[in-house]
Amino acid sequence: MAAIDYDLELRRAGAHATGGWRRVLFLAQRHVLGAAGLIIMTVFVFTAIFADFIARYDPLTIDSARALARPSWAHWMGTDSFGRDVFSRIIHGARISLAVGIGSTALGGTIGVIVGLTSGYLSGWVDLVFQRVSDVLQALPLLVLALIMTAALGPSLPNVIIAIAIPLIPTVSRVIRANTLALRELPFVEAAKSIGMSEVRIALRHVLPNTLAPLIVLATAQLGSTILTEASLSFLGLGIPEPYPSWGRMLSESAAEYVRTAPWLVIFPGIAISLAVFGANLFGDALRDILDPRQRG
Amino acid sequence: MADKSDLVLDVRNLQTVFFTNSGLFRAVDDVSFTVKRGETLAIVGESGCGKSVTALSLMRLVPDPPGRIVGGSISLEGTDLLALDEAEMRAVRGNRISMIFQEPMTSLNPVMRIGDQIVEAVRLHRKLSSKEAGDVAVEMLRLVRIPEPARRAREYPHQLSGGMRQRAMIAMALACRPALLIADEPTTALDVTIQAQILALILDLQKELGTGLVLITHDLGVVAQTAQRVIVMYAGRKVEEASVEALFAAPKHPYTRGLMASIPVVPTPGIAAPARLNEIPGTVPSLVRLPRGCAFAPRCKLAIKRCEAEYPPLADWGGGHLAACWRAEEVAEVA
Amino acid sequence: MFAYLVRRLFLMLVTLFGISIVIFLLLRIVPGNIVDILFAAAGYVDPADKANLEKELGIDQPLIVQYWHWISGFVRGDFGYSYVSEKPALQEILPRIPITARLAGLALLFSASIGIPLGVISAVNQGTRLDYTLRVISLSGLSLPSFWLGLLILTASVAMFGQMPIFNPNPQTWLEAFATYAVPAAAVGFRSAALTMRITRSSMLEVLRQDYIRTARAKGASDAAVNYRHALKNAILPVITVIGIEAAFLIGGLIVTETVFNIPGVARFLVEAIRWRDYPIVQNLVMLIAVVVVVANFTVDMLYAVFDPRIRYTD
Amino acid sequence: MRSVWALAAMAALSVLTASTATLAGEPKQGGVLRMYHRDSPANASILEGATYSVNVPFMGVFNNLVIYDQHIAQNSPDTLRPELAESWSWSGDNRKLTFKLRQGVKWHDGKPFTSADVKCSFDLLMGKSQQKLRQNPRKAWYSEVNEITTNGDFEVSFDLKRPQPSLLAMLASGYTPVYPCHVSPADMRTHPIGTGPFKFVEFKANESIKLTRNPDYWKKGLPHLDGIEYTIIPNRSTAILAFVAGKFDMTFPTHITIPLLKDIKSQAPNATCVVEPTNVSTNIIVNSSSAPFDNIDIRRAMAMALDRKAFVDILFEGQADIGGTMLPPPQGIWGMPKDKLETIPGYGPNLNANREEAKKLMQKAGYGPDKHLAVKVSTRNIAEYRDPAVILIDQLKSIYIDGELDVVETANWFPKVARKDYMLGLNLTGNSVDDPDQSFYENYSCGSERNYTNYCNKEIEKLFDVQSQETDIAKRKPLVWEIDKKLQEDVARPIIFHARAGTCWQPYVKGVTIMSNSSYNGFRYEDVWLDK
Repeated sequence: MAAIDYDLELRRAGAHATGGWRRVLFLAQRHVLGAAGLIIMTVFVFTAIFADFIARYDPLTIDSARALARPSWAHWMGTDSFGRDVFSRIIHGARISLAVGIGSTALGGTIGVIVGLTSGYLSGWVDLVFQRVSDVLQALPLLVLALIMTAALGPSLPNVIIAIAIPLIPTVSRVIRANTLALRELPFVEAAKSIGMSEVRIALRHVLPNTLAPLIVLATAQLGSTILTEASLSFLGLGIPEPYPSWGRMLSESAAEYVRTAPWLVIFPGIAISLAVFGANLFGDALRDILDPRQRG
Repeated sequence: MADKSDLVLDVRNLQTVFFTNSGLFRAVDDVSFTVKRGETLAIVGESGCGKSVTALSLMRLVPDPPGRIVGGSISLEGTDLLALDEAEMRAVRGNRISMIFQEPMTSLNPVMRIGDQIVEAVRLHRKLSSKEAGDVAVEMLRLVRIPEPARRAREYPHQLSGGMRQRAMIAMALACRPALLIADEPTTALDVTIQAQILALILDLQKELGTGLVLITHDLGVVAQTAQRVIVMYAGRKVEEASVEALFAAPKHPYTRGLMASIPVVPTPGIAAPARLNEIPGTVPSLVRLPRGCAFAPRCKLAIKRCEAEYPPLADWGGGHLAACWRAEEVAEVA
Repeated sequence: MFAYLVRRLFLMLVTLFGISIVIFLLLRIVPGNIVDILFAAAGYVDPADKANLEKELGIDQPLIVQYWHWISGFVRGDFGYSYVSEKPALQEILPRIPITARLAGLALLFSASIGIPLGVISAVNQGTRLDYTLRVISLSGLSLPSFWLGLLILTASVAMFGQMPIFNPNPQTWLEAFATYAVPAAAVGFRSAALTMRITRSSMLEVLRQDYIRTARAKGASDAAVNYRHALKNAILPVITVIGIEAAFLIGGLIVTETVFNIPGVARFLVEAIRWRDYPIVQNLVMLIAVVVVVANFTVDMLYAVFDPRIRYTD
Repeated sequence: MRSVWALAAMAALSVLTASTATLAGEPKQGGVLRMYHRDSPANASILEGATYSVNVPFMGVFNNLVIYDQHIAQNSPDTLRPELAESWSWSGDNRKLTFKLRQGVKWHDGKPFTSADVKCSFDLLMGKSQQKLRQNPRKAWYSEVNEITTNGDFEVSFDLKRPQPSLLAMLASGYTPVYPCHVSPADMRTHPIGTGPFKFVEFKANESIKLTRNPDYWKKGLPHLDGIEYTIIPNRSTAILAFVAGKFDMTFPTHITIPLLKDIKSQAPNATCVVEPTNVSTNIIVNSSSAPFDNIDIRRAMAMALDRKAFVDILFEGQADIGGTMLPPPQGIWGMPKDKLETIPGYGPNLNANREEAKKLMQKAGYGPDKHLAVKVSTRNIAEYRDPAVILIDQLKSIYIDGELDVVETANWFPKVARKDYMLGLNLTGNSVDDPDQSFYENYSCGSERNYTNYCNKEIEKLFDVQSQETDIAKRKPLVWEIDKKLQEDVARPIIFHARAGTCWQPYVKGVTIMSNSSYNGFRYEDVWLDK
């Protein structure tokens, strides 16, 4: 029998990292991809928050003398046809993407949780109605729904957030409902009921916290796709209006015309979107592995 | 000791560990035992004592990572299983050594017909046409006393009751007439009425086929009914080994004594005693931070200073009755 | 079984009814109608002309009347006339369906034929470098905006071959037909292939932990036999569900891809119709899509029964 | 009756000489011209359309009474040519315009063309006929026409309320085809029947438009092409890629922006590209009926703050024109000369001085560095509208105005403008013919439907009528300049620039001329041919 390096094997299993930083460090090593995702997300959030300090130019200022400048030391990612600094626009664009991503995920998530909890907890006709409504929402293609919603509401940041959030609701509420249904039968809920806790209190104190893990997993998974949906809407001309530097808008049809004469206009925003979504997805995956033991692989 | 050629299984100093994020987990620690042709060896202990890992170690099915067999030898019909490569081991598994699992509900592939699952087991080790193998499968189902075996063979697991499924599992395990059958709590998940039938079936077939049997259970009643010899495991170690009669007559380890405490009378073989294990005060110690001395000492009424300082060696207390306790001789008296 | 089918059918009808209400109302909430657009194109608004036109098209009637008029027609298969082209809506919609259907079918095929094997490979090699590589590729598939990818593909193909795969409505050869659809299908399919791969992987990992896998190993089955004969067959179920759901989501990807590759399918047509407020087209098309989605979901449930002998609908 | 038969005959001759002159080599017969189309027109009826998306593909289906010479880039009264009319003449008091019609012309469905068809068409346009156009955007063109009378099958007269020499210009526009009496306006929307060189085959919305050669075309030997096929590609980058990849013989006319021209030149160096003014002006519509732009000082300040050159530099790399309402020379016939233009506030060369003055005006109105004026700039959700609006907002920053872009969907744009639910709007005005009557009456006369700002100045209106009746071009021009200058000074609808755009075609495409002062009139394509 080959000699076994117990220390090595144990380190690999994470036995040395039982708490605090060492545990975090270990998890980062264990989930290299997730750690990379977290770093990307952190950079992304950091960029969004400190955009004003990071950006080297005002993202909205037009300068005809500098239109369509190639990437250079002065303009790291070149300038667009208005002479606006692409790097600064991407930095500020992080804000919009983050606002849309977090805003619509939070909005859709919150409503989804309320609907899911109510639906799963009350069951009966409330459940039936909610179920049918979410059937309806899910049978409509997400982008079509968002398209009509933005057309109805008009293109602005809050409206885009709402338009993207609505199709999220059934997705979230289904998960929460399923979890609620399962949790309702569990002994601790029965126990709470037997000592006369009110239904609402049980739902909020006992059921909700226990659905948190799948909710977080779902939310991070959705974060990326909301950013992509916003980009698609902007591409189709219905997202955040000019002059705000939304990444999707930067990539929209008119920018795409410059794909060969000024490829930096197309490449950098595309990379920004892909990277942010990629980061969110990597992080979401790792989070799922850590938080959702059933899925742990 | 019996004639060497009579030995089906000879396990020596088996050590299986798990590398976990809370540390090294010695699931099986220096365990040795033998099984003779046609003999039934029972391994008993509370859950988590390492008996199931022992069984999986015999099959070399300990999931790696995190588990690993790190020491000892497992000799099956004279072949050291631990020295085989994976392909050679596959040729042995299901062929010379088979296993029945605890959960008949989940241990059969839900999307394969019963017959096909047995056919697969047969054809992995015997050069038979699928038709011939199909005949063997039906034959095996008949052997395990499943009515209308030909029809049942075409059914899916969910169409069978729990007892039927366990019979099918047994049919599958015995399809290649293995030298050794490991049954890991084969009746735990079944209705009480079915338990006895399944147990009887296993014993019948064992007799018929001359198979060695390792029966893993926590049910001393089952042990009394079926086994010739018993191993008691605690915290990954073998703490006592004896013939069934000797053990029940006079246990030499306080843990065994504790296990028996719930049983009102010492049962005689052949009489069903549906007794369950009694709760022993305290909990099974963490296998990661085992005390230096006897692992049972914290729960033991007979514990003395020495128990905590020094691990008691397995000593022969007469007639092959092994026990690891400093006060083995006093155990029987302390009721 | 029969009772179950009746119940399912009833629920499907309820869902479709709900969709019809939602789409009908949404369209009326959207400000502006076809008449506004026509006048926008003409650069002026004449209130009298506008009122006449609205009357002619029947959009001056009470909502309930309009709804009844539409839905009763839809049920009878009478889709009315497109406001824009003034041709029968059905005649506008039908010829575009096969185009999108082919594109979607090819994308799904692409997604399944690449996503499932890679997912299995990734799962059985869990934790290895190969697994990591495949996961990164699959995640990037979920991260790249499909219109961006399409644009880059188009640009690259013009730059490298001086050619571009632009839609050819009347392909002469089989190869031409394939070329017409393959590239855009790949651009859409990349995302769903990535999704399929992820689901396959996690489903496989889940299945590989099951007791019956251990049983199969205990029989002496090889890794390949365990992975493919035992695990994959069980793991495929959630994958089917996801492919079924993805078929509905595919529409979104198709809209942008049909735009980038200029494919005259229903997806882009739908967006144009929304832009024109062409109610007969939008309403009927959305309903048709909804019917497809609902039927697809139903089919997936039925497929479950085929693939999983445990499931027999008796509810 | 002052006869112009001779003139008409000369003109007819010059058509021949002009076309032979422009077409190098012997035209080859056959081939299908493949073009892409920038969007899907609402329908195929030119009389109901108001965008060249309809004109370009369907002009070839029809003929006019008269038409601008298709091979002289600058449309002018001198380039009018007979078409379905063999000749025309004005009565002595210039109040009756009589056309002698061509005989033996057949509609695509075989029915003969007669004067009744002409009367039908113009009665339809004037709203006098039984059948109605669903939309009639150019009704105002015929406001001075009393009635149309026929004299036999081949003579038709326009009876005017007052002299209007510009009527001929409007009749020569691509927007003024003659429709058949026997086809309903509804059918003309879906399946147009004309007398032109190409027959309509099919129009699949968002997909394609197909025309085929009219073998019985009354001009013998024409058209050269077997047909024209338009593939509709709304996405400009896809369309250009396809052109570069050789999928199309020609781009959609005047669809290539100046920055993209470089791209095409580098990718397809053999392609012929022509840049011409489109006679589409980008302007600002100002809501002067409510605060803050009811204040003339603020209106003036805004007009003075405009850096027109910056717009032109950014959007056109310098290649666009600055002028008043009328397209500036040399391509424009009626535009003000440069020295006159620069006397208008805001057009002067010294931008800083202008802006200083604008700031003073703003301060007078109560705004300053500490008190900015918040303004919404509404515009349509189309790049051609959005992009200048973004620049406008940036420029207004310099005079204490904080602009916010309000992007409006096409469907909501005109209702919004009509409701006066805007402060500033960025707007594009296309002039289908380079003619003062068309431009002034349509955009600035009281009560005109396209006078979005409801600018109404009775004095100027009188001047409109004066210039309109002037038959001598040399005398008419200064009148037009004076009106134009006044309109700019009133900040009625400040003109920012006149756009230019490019058209490209493969080297083997022959006989295409892009008009230099209109983008609505040059698509008959009867003598376009493919040299391959």
